[in-house]
Amino acid sequence: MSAAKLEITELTAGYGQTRILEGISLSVPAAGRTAVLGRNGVGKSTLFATIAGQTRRYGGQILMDGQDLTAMDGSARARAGLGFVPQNRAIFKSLTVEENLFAGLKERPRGDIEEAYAMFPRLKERRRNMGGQLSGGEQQMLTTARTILGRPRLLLLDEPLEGLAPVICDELMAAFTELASTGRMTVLLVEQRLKAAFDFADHVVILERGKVVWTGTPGDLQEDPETVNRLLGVGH
Amino acid sequence: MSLFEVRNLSKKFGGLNVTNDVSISLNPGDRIALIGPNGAGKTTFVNLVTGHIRPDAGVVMIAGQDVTRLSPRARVHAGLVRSFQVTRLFPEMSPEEHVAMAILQRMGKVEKAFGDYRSMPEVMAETAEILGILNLTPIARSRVSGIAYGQQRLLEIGLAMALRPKVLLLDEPAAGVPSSDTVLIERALDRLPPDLAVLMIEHDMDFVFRFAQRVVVLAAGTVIFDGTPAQVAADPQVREAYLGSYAE
Amino acid sequence: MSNDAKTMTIWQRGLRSDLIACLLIGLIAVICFYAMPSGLSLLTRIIAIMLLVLSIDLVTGYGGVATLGHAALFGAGAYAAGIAAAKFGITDPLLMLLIGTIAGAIAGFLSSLVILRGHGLSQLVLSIAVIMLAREAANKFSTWTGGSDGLSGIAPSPLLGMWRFDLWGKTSYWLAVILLLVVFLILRQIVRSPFGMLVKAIRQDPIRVSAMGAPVYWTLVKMYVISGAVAGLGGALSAVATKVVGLDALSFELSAEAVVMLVLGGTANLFGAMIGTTVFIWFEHLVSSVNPFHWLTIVGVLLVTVVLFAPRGLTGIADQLRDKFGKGGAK
Amino acid sequence: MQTILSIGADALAYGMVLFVISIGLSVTMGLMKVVNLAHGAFAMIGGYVASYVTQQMGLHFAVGTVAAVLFCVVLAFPMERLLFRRIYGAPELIQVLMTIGITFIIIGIANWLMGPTLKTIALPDSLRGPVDIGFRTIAAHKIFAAAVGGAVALGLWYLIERTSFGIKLRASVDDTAMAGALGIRTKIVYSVSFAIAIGLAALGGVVGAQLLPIEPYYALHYMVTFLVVVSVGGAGSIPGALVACLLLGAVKTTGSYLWPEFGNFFFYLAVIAIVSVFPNGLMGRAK
Amino acid sequence: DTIKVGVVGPFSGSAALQGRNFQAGIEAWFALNGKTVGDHEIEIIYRDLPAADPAQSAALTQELVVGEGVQYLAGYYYTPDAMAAAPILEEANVPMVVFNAATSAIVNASPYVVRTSFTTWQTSTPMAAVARERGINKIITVVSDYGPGTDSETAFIKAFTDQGGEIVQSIRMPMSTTDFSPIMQRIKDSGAEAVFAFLPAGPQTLGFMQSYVENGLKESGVALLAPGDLTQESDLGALGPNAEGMLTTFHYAVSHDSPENKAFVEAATGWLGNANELSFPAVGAFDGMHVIAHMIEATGGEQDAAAAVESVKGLEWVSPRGPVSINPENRHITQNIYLREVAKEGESWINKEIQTFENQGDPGWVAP
Ligand SMILES: Nc1ncnc2c1ncn2[C@@H]1O[C@H](COP(=O)(O)OP(=O)(O)OP(=O)(O)O)[C@@H](O)[C@H]1O
Ligand SMILES: Nc1ncnc2c1ncn2[C@@H]1O[C@H](COP(=O)(O)OP(=O)(O)OP(=O)(O)O)[C@@H](O)[C@H]1O
Ligand SMILES: [Mg+2]
Ligand SMILES: [Mg+2]
Repeated sequence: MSAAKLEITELTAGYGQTRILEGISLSVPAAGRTAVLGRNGVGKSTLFATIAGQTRRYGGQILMDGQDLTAMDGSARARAGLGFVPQNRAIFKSLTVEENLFAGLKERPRGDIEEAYAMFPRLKERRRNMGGQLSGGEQQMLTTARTILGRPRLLLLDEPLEGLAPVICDELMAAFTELASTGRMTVLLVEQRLKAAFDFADHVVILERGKVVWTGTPGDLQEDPETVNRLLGVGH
Repeated sequence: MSLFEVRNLSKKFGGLNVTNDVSISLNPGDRIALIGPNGAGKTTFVNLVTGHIRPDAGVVMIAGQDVTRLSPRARVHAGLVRSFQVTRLFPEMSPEEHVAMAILQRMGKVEKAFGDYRSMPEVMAETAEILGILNLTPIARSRVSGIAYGQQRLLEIGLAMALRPKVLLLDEPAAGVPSSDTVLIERALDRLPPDLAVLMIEHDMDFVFRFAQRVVVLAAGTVIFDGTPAQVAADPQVREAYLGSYAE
Repeated sequence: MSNDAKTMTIWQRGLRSDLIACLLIGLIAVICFYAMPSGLSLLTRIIAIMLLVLSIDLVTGYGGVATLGHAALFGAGAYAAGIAAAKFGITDPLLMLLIGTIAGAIAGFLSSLVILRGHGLSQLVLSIAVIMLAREAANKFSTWTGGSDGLSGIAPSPLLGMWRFDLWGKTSYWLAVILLLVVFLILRQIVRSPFGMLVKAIRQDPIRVSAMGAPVYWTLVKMYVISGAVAGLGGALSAVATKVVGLDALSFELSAEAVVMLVLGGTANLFGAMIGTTVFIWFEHLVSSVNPFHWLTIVGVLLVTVVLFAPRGLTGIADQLRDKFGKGGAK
Repeated sequence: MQTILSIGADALAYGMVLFVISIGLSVTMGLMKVVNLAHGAFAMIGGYVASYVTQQMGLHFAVGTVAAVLFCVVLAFPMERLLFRRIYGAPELIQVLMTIGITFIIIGIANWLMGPTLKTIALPDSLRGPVDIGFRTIAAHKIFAAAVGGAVALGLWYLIERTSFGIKLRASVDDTAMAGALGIRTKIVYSVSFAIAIGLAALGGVVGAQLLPIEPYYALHYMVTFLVVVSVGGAGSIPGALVACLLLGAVKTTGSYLWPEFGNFFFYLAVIAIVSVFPNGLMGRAK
Repeated sequence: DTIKVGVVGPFSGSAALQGRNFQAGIEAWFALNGKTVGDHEIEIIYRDLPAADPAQSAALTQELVVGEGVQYLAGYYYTPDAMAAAPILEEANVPMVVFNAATSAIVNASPYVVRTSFTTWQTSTPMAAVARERGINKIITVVSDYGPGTDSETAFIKAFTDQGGEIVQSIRMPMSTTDFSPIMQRIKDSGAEAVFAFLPAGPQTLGFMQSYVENGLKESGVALLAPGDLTQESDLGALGPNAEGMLTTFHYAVSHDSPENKAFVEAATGWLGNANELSFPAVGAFDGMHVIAHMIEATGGEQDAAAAVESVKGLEWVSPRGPVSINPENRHITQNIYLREVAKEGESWINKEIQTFENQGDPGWVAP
């Protein structure tokens, strides 16, 4: 199982009658680490949800390793190797932690959930608890672990650090970097903590009002405080 | 006498000691941060204090009044208000309605069966002011279900402000709010009356260190540290259990 | 202050739109009166049921309480008015209506104490238990209620001493129309008021409401009492107009049908309740007089069609059209 | 003593029959979160098929039962595709509207095709006679129903709690979009679960037909009973439904022996008492 | 000219079969007598009232009178429905012929009510004599807990105790009972020699009969006595062998042996299309049409309810059920009540008449 290449062309999408994405094109090479940044409400989550097949798409194409995803429903995309960790975590509240993890296993044997426990020992302690009873941060760990268990070739992470203690954030970002740099996954990340995003990514995309307005490397961006300020609104 | 005092609060879930003999007290004007590893029991502590969960042992006092046996609602009347870690708003209502309702509640008019809040100038003026502080005026009349998550978080703060509490408990108010907008939250917190005591749970350490005069660290249900931000940052135990590379 | 002037117009605008709605309803009532002079009895019945459906809208549409037992409040009003007339000789129709309203409110209070103990499904079941117990009791106390044979011997005296309740049902009809208008105006006020807003908020998230310090349980109890008064009035109207009260007034079937009418029309805007009731009963009447033998199937098809093509009820269609043609705006 | 044992046996038999008929509803309502008021209508269809096969075609009861279940399962797929799929996740009242509509239609069709009279299912001789259970005799078909109930309870519990299909089902219901995003084929999971629920309804209709006779209004007559037992047990919980059926069966049976004139008073009082103490049902799934 | 007759009955809903029988009775009457009386043509206007619902009944009745201009009202399956319509009659100047509703007091609700069916008192009372003749001393009564059930219980207890019998227990069971085992256990424990039961015609009877047999009561010789509602012909196919030998008293059996009945059954089943669906409401409707026709003739087609009702007081004719007449005092039908036994004839089950109680009035009627 190896990382997949993502190519998006002229993607427009939204909810019901409301258009949010206004023609997005971007491409991520296999094993790439791309951070998608932008202010509140610019459509970062909508972009991920659209790639995962959960919004209404009006036009445009999404290719994963050359395979057109748009004709598939969310479940088929996942089976084709897409992994999605949504911003709202989407824990199965009435399933136990362990069952939540089973649900992410795809066709792998049940014993493999030990991988998740190795990543987050905290989850092992709570494994008989209902998902809905977990603390905010534990839920965040669970949703990430659950998706990674399915061994996606392309992983979409929507604010995976939200609510996590700083020490865990470090470990987690290190793990993501490891997954990408060993060529197992391509990772797209949305993150509010710019430092973490810059440390992780080899490429940055900035959205504004549903459009890509800037692309480049983290290095470029850090050297351009004016752009950072204008597009990401840091440091007023 | 402190404004708000928790003594020897304890709670178990099954075999798990989520809150273990915790005592904390707040004076008027305090700005305190409660931090700690995930699952340390911070949210549970708030739930115990606000009465959403019953403690196994311990006492909660507000302004000298023992509220341990009171309903969540009665505690709000005693001056204790909270926000939620995961936003809990009314999806079909607008930000304006949210804030107006909180104001009406504070004024004791929320059960009036006649009239319309929009014809009450004092309510409208205060609503407009609060929404203004939070930059929510442009979307004052949209349905909450369609506004971005960050704005919902701001509205959570707005609701708390409208209730004019004596003690305010904020559970991760900045989670999901981009750094650009944390400023708005800080601005809103700055505008709170100076004699109000605030206890905030937060994992964003930049924010914590800018905000707090005092930091309490909770781990596995127990208070392991209580001191100034500088002391916390220097404490090796806290660094290992919680701060990680941040302390560098 | 200009702010003042602006808010006054908001309030006035609300009242004005209500009055326009009332005029419209009144106009429709006049048209119906001349268009179907023979159907006045049916129209009166529609209005009585409409009051029941409106009252369900208050607790279900606005308050989010799941109930399949609301006919208990309607039946309480009907039996109270009927018993007052048949057993105590209180035959003044307005007095009977008042008695029915009070009885409905009391029944609303009592049943809310039971029903509000549950949530969702269990609430539904509690409400069913309430209606079943009420019916069982009415059947048991047949010396008062006439049991399954129905309570007859209700002879209301002329309205205000002037208008007899005659064969053509004109008196009942106009009485019903006036009651409906009055109830509608009052309810519009209530649902727009802070109290109404609070009830809507409770439906969406009761825990949040209590965290704001507002009462959840007692607010709903109050709404139930108001709702009970409206349903009780409907029941009493039915007793006055038809002069008989049967156990069906206390049935699960009536409760369920009324809920179906509400959902058909659309919840939480009062118009849905009125439109749903009219359409359902009128449709049922139409189909069953064209084909009394297979109308149930056709009504079933209607319900399924509505869910498939207008999932927010008939009033939802209007909203959808408005959305489509982009007059969206606030709300 | 004799009497107590005897009532106990009746209560057990009655409770188990209730269980067999309503357990399918517990699956749709508790697991799939669809308030399916048409459940009884499917039970009735099962009953009609079995009646037709055993009476008109003169085949064995076993054939009739299998035919009934198969017929309903086959019917379930298109119905799920065309109708029920539209109401997954819809507000409960919308589901009520749709499923009552479906019930009306099925009743109309049953009335038209099968006529308004009662239909019976021919039992094999082995199920017909009374069986001596020591202190009294009891109808063989009741014992059979109880046995079927036990088997169904076990099988279903295993399926839902222990197999990966069960986990997938519960995950899909909890959050369909997320389950899809994890690669679960939610549509298929839903269709299959729905078909299982409908198959169980048909089985219940056939097995319970001796107590709840098959006629066109079956679906409406027993709608309330089904709803009540499922909710009292805690929708979606197999052991809960079992306990609720046995408990309510006992209340009803004892009530109608000791104080029949109070009718359903005790039954509904018990319902209120239980639900007040356990607002999620006896063994409801945590929310 | 055309004379309109409004018929209110359950044409859909769980009692739809009874509504169909109303229709079958009417159609049979037309088939045998034509649709005209003199030069007046009769037109029937049906209104569906699926369940007991007095408010709806009043609305439908009013609409029939005012909107459709009917000169006669007929039908009414349930008592409250008839009661709700009765207050309208005088003002509307319309007579009402009740085809079924069986509570004694209905005729008192208006002087314009005539009834061609039966009352529960009328069909239940003779059973007491039957029981006494068979040497039964101790009886337990078991009835459905609603109006007709309690009527039946009171009627039987009165007659049976008057004749020296003893009632050991009286049980009223809820309408919604489905499991009758506990009731049967009660019967067993009571030590009664026989059970007198009343259940409305319909699905419940099946479970009741089955429990009766399965709990060994039939075997142990505890006789089951009931008015004929329990064994209406359309249910007999399902009740089958369980009911064999059971005794019921009733005003009509489809198997009644007379030329009038043969003609009636043939016409009615011809319309129904299925001989198994014919049941007692059809004969109430058939005779109701006879009464209405007579009224039309007597008034010359004029709308005069008083004259119409007056004209049928004391009217005698031979109905498919046997000789009948209208009691001038209470406008209720006087008729034979038959003791019948459930028996198999050829392939089908019938109620076989074995004894006749002639010219029975309504013992439950009390002058207002
Ligand atoms: N379910 C929805 N229905 C309608 N509109 C929505 C929905 N979800 C989001 N939106 C709207 O889409 C826009 C983009 O939202 P999105 O969640 O993609 O932003 P984001 O960039 O992820 O913001 P954040 O940083 O707050 O997560 C916002 O204006 C929001 O109001
Ligand atoms: N109802 C419950 N039943 C069992 N365990 C629970 C329950 N609620 C919370 N817990 C457990 O208690 C622990 C403390 O949870 P709490 O939500 O208080 O943590 P927290 O400190 O707020 O963490 P975070 O920073 O991740 O939000 C967690 O391990 C959680 O799994
Ligand atoms: Mg987002
Ligand atoms: Mg927390």
